[in-house]
Amino acid sequence: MTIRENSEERSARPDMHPTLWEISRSGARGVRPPVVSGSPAFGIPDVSMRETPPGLPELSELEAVRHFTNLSHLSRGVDTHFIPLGSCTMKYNPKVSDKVASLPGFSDLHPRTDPEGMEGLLEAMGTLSDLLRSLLGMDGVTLAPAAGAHGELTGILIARKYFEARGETSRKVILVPDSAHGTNPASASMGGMVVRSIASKPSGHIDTVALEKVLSDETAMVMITAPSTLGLFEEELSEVVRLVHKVGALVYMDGANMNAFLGVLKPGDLGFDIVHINTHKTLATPHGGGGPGSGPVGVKSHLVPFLPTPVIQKTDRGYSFANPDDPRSIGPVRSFLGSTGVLLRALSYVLLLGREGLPKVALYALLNANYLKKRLEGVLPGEGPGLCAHEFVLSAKPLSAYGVHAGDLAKGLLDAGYYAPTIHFPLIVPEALMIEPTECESKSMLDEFADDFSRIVERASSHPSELLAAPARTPVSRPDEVLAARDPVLKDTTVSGGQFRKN
Amino acid sequence: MTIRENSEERSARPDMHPTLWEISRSGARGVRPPVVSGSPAFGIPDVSMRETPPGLPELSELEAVRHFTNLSHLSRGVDTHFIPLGSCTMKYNPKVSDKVASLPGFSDLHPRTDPEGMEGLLEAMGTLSDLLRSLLGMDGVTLAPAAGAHGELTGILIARKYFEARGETSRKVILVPDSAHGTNPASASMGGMVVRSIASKPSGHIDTVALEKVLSDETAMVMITAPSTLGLFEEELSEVVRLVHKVGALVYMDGANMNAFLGVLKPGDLGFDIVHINTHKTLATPHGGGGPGSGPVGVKSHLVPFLPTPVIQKTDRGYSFANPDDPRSIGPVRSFLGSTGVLLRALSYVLLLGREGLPKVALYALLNANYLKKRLEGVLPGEGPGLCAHEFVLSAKPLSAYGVHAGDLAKGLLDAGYYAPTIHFPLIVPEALMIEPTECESKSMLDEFADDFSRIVERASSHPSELLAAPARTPVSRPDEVLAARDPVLKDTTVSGGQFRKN
Amino acid sequence: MADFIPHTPLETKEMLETIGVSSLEDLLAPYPKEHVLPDLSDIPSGLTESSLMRLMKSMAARNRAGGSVPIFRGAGAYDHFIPEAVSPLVTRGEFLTAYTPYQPEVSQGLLQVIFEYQTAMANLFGMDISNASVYDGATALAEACLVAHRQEGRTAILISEGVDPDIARVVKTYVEGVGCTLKLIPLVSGKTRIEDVMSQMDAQTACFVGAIPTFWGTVEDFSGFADALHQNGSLLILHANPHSLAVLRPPGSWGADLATGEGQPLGIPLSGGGPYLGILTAARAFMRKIPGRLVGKTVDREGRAAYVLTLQAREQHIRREKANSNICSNETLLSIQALVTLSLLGPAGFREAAEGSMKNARKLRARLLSVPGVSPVWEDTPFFHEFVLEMPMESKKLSRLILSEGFLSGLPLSGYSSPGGENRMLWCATEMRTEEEIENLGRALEKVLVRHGGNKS
Amino acid sequence: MADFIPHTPLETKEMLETIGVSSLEDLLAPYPKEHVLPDLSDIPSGLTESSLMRLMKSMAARNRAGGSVPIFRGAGAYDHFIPEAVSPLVTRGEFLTAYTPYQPEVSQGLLQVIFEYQTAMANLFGMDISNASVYDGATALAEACLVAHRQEGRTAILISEGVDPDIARVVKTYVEGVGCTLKLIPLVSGKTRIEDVMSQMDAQTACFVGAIPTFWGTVEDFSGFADALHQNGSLLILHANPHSLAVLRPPGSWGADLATGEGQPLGIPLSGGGPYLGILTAARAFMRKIPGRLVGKTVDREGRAAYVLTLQAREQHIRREKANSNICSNETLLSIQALVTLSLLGPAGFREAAEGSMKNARKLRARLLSVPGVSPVWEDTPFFHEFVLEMPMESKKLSRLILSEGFLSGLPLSGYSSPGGENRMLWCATEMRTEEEIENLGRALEKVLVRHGGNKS
Ligand SMILES: Cc1ncc(COP(=O)(O)O)c(C=O)c1O
Ligand SMILES: Cc1ncc(COP(=O)(O)O)c(C=O)c1O
Repeated sequence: MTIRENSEERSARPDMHPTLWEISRSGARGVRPPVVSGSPAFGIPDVSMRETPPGLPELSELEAVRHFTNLSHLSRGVDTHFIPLGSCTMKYNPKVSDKVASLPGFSDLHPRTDPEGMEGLLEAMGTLSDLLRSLLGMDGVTLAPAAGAHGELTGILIARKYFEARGETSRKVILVPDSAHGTNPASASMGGMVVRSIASKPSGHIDTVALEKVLSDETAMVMITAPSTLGLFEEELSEVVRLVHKVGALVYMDGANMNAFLGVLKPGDLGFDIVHINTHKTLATPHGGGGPGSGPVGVKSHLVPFLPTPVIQKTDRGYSFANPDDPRSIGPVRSFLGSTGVLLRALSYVLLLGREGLPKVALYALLNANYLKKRLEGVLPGEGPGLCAHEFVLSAKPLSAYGVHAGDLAKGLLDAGYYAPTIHFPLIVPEALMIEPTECESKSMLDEFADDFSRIVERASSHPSELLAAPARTPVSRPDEVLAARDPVLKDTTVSGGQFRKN
Repeated sequence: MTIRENSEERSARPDMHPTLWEISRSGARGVRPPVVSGSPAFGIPDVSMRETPPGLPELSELEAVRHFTNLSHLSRGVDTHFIPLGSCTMKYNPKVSDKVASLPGFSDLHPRTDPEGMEGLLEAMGTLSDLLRSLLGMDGVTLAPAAGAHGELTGILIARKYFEARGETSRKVILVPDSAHGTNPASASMGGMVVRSIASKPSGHIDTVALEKVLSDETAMVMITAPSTLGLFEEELSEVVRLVHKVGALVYMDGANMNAFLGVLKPGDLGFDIVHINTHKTLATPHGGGGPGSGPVGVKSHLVPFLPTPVIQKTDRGYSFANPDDPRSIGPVRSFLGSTGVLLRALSYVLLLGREGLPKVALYALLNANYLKKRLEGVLPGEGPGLCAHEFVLSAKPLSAYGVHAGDLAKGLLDAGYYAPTIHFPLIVPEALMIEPTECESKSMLDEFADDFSRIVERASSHPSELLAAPARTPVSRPDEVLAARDPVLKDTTVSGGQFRKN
Repeated sequence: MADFIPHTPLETKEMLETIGVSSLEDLLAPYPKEHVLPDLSDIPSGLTESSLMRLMKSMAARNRAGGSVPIFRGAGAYDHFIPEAVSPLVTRGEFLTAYTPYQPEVSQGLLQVIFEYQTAMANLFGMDISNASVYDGATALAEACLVAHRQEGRTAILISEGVDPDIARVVKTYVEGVGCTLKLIPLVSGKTRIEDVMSQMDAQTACFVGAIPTFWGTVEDFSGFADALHQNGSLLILHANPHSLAVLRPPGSWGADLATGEGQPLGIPLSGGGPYLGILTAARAFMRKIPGRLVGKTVDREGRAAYVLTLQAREQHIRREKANSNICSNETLLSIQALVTLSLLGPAGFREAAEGSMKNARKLRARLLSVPGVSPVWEDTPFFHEFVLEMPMESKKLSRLILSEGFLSGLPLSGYSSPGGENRMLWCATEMRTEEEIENLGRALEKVLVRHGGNKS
Repeated sequence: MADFIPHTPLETKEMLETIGVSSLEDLLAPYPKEHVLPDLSDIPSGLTESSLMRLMKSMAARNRAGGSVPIFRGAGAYDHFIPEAVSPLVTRGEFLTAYTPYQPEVSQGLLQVIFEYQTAMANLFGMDISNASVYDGATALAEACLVAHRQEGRTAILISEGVDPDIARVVKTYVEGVGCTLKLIPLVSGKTRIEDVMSQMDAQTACFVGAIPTFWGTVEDFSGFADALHQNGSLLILHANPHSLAVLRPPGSWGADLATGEGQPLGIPLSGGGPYLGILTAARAFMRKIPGRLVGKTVDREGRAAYVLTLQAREQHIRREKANSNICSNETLLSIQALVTLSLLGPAGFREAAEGSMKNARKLRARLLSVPGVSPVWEDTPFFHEFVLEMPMESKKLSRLILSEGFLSGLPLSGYSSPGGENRMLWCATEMRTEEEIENLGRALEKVLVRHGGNKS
């Protein structure tokens, strides 16, 4: 891209940015908390009191501000760079949503306030539930899950409880396509279920013939990512759903890729029984460098009683909490109502777009993905010949001949001023590069990216060593991950915390 | 300094960061304003309507956010670097003060609200006036001036009006030491006064003998920077004041360096008649890359009637506006009450520090300056042998032999991860480097700076070409200022604004 | 009225041409025709920024939040001091809009900050290591119990009544799935007795879970617990309020194997319940067994120190159904927020805040006990900054009445089993409360009791 | 309670030793002993952050500001839409805490942004160049008049009554110092007549100043003004509300030599009056004569494009008493704020906002005129988004009464000479007002008039 690469600099010196503990100076003071008068005789026996200070850094306010400001320069976000990370939907996060979440009344609301004192929050959350119910085409929604994987676990537990309630306790098998995200099988086993992987066809689609063979009365659920992690819509989805339902099992949609459907296709209409949506992808809540997220789950009517507590219900006097002790519920999956600060952002996004804007999200996400796919198709082989959905997967396999791998291309792209695509996922594609531009990037940006990408692939064959030396313009290059894992250094030991574990 | 230099990068490519107009795409839309229904028939004759759009860039919201976020990385502030700019007092700007200024009730208050609707603001501004009166040791204060220079102009006009009221209309001469900041003489001539420069002694102090010679009944005022721009306290200040007052003239204190006095010395006690203070220096309001500032002016009782309007007065029912039509006033020097958003920050700072914290500011500012002076004294010759105040001046003169100038040292410091000291000021010191560490920098930072500074000076003699090539680690190096001034390019012409000046 | 789509009509046209379709709708071809472009009439029309702000401000104004009512409630979420510098730093776009730092070269800042967070939490909890966060305190504890369960497949989790019952319910949701059961160890005078733990311990005991301080505010003495448990091959898990660890003995020092906590008190706004921060720390022996991200320090290929995500082989994207957990996105931004807060406060400020909370809680308790009809539940049991009192009125009703006087009272404990109870309330005061607020609350309580009776003592 | 001093006691000691003094107070030796360490007992004790916030929030709450009262007042400061993205960008520490960009190598970002601001202002005003800002609109106009005066030393400044009288007073303060006088050109039906200007013009006429729109909201036709003035060797200066230039003919297009404006309407909060933004633009002929910073584009020594402060020879730090102005610190951050706002809105959004203001102003006018006793001052004079009405009550009293109903009314014009007047008000509606607010204001006015009488029409 043509913006001058400015946010990072290859240091001329080998020293790292010092840690907080390295700049800590014993006795230095930062911000003072409120002063409270009174005696420090608290009546707590010595045995239960801390003996040594907790090993926190001692800094002036300015030192702390500088530390974090300068470190921020060493990270790329959507606000600074194009992040074509497939399956991550790194779209623009509206600043107005941040503002909404920080409004007094929301940000300083105690989660255990009596219901009459949180009418505004209940209305906000109730409204979001209603909107999501409609967009997902489902009958009930829980806002509790804190992320996509948490939503999956919630869905698994709902399915489990559902079958228990029906007395079908032997349904313990969850089928997961081999192209699925790792959270799918992991969530299933966390929920105490048995995971079976189902192989995809070479096209990346589910093999319905093979599927039918493994479906049985032990099958509790089939988890399907739609569009698939290859960015493809299951060509035989309705057949898959029919087959699964035929054996009495449920169909779960991993909705992490819901950006491709937003406003143009409702998972409920496709026959899914359960679906989760990642607000930190599709609904533009910021990803925060790894969270917080939020993973609301929608279910069809037969599963509504099993939703986790607390449940918000609409009454003639507005929204309120439903009875928290319904024994059919799977119980709470986290503390309190949900990540309301995230959910308020999601609500803001949906309200801003409205019925006119929401379908445009999917349409332009498809436009951008298909355009970029077209531009890159001749450069590296892609998965799936026709139209893709919101993302597409290329394989860097042809470059193996030059000793260049998907990861090397990724590093080249870092040097060119981008974040990298998702690499080595889905696992079923060798040397996978998964590219998701989202609807928020302009044609100019996509053109620049395509040009840079093509140039890098070309250099990969003409001057492979150049790419193997990438990234050359970043503060560090290819940290040694093996060393990191061999004898892990997981904390700074400049200053010890004192009073550590004794045995 | 040991922090890894990370905020800028020498680009591998010669292209600039594109301007807003270079990334503008015709038809692109950003944020939408409120929708207002109604007819666009406004009844304004065509001749008074704009014909062509105003030539603003067309971008998506994300493009704008990225543009400014990435450009911010190309600027150093107190939040990222040590800025030892002499006479600029680049101390930490408390974040809490920003928050105060942005509180609803202040930030959304219309400046022409009826007085009964701005009691809170009046109290805040009245309180600040009182506090400044005390800290300055003066009898009256105006908060109106928008910067230090504006305060100076205000002071000049007050002096002028004062002498007019006394019938001494021939007092038109303002005496300004040759070490003064350029704003002093410029303000005097903007106020319609005649400026005479007075030479300093080689020690940098005012030559009282020479002064006495030029003082006359034409002298209106003498402007003195205290501490002087050399960081020195006038050794004969009381004598100077006595001499000036003897001829019936006034003494003005340029209080830009008030950080050296804060809480430990009141200008009023020293005999000054008028003083301005730069809140964007001494009172920790952020400098904003070149403003906004604020330059309250304090005066002794005989000058109070001449203060600019509006004036806040204390009554038994709180603070209110005084009669705006007092004919003795010099009139308003700007619109409305003052830069209240800046003044609220200044008030916050004073209230946070209080009577305990305020004197510490000056004491530690002196400590830091004297410590650093001591550490650098052997490296380059300094002005003034003994204790300095809040800053000190070194001369790079000895390096001229190697073809190295003050500006080259400055560039070397940029490479080392600092902002540069003030150079070539005061004009009376050849190859001046004026260093002001402020009280906010830690001993570790000063030590690192001293080490780096010494190293650079050493290299200046051992390897001068190295320094002449500096800065080598910044995005650009030594832009051609002569070229810039020869045929100035003062705007981007990628997209013309249309409908330009016709004749 | 907003869609954040940058395309001009001309660009859209050109792109469609390149793709070889004639309209945006043509891109929906792979989707089932009968379902595409569904009716969205139940979704309102899009709003502009300013109308959204109006709407959301009006909703926010219908909450009785800290800005308008002094908060005397804790019970897992606390109104602590948050330095104003925290928000401008944490909301910097580079942190806020980054993804999980998969590419270390362009994420060194984020990685270092997480590494520093891990250090701060390990130090604070007195444990060897910390992960990079999980969802919240409750799920942190649940995950820790799952680690204990996975050790040898033991299925019994002993959990003190001192643990927040709501958190215990979340643990139950999590562990029941894999066949574990929770056994409650009762509190006696606000304390868990080691003999009660030992009498419940058997070969199926995976772990015992205690709390610092307890949900009811009391401070326990866990001396001997670790030894007793370890002799049985069971683990000690302590769930701690990190704010209390400024002054209270940390889990590591009690010999805990795993220690968890809710990070909200470390500079995270109350925000109606989230997003919060799940803290998960452990002895080094559990390094490869705990869930969640871990950042490690290493060197790059030119020998420069560098940070990376490490021990990923534990995680779902590699181990899939055999992973330590399904967690993927966690709460990084909140961990940054906690770190920034602690860095700004430093150990001294942090301790002062905790002591301020304790002082205020004692003032609050004395003031409330001066109100006729209010009585203590325990006399001498040591407590941190929360305590249970017997009130002279049904607690939910009392809470509503006090709220209408403009205060968020202690948590009504009706519906909670002992030490909860119909007329009991769990009161809290943090360092943010002032003497004036405490006095005004006292008066409001007196007024309410006089006006509405209450079952006099 | 805060001092932002990082020193530990040990460090202070070491530093004092290095300096060779034994205490901090010793450093005050050069100061006159009798005055050092004065009594500060009239300064209160320092506050902590949280007590400061409490105090300042309570002060803020005593203002009747936009968040609590819909604003129908303009008169130089306007309640316009500010996109939420503006604040997080402008308050980034790199911009907020930077100094004037003296060192271009480490200020390219700031310099480019200022260069872009200059471009946007030049384009918006239709002028060749813009400086980097002056203090506010009033001082911008004053400085422009001084430029005109310096041209040939002429001392008469003709100023239309259409210019805000308060701004004219600031101009007077500025220009009287150098011996100039202001001559008012009256408005007739809200317009300045060219014949009135010509009849006042003589060899001492430095310039004529007109307003777009006028203070009274009217839109003028300046055809022929530039020619007439230029023939007399005088300059045309137009002072414009930049928001209006989204739709109104810009100063450059009327042939203005210099054009100024108050930048507040471009995304700068009302903030009780400042900091605001003085816009100063000019024809290229005045490039070396205008005051203030200028950023220019050049190349660095390796040929890379680069930005620098340029034409500094005009400025006080070089020319001292012969400088074009004394201005040094200006309003850079506000200029960034205006640029960011305009970039986010784009030309279309900017125009929509202006048209929204005009639509609302017309709705407001109609609603107010429907109230018995309210009458227009001019019938057909074209106006932008402000207008004068004759109200049936003394305007200051009426304003207070309406404020107590929860609205900031039009500006009371009692005390202003015509078109001001005792019962007159200058009303304004921006795009931020809603139909509901306009209707509610109308009702409040009716209620107030019924209750308090007012001199019926
Ligand atoms: C397809 C898919 N499923 C599930 C997840 C898990 O979501 P989360 O990270 O919010 O737990 C992701 C996230 O990367 C994903 O891409
Ligand atoms: C000594 C001195 N006087 C006056 C000024 C002018 O202040 P301002 O820039 O606020 O107009 C400065 C600022 O640099 C200064 O250093």
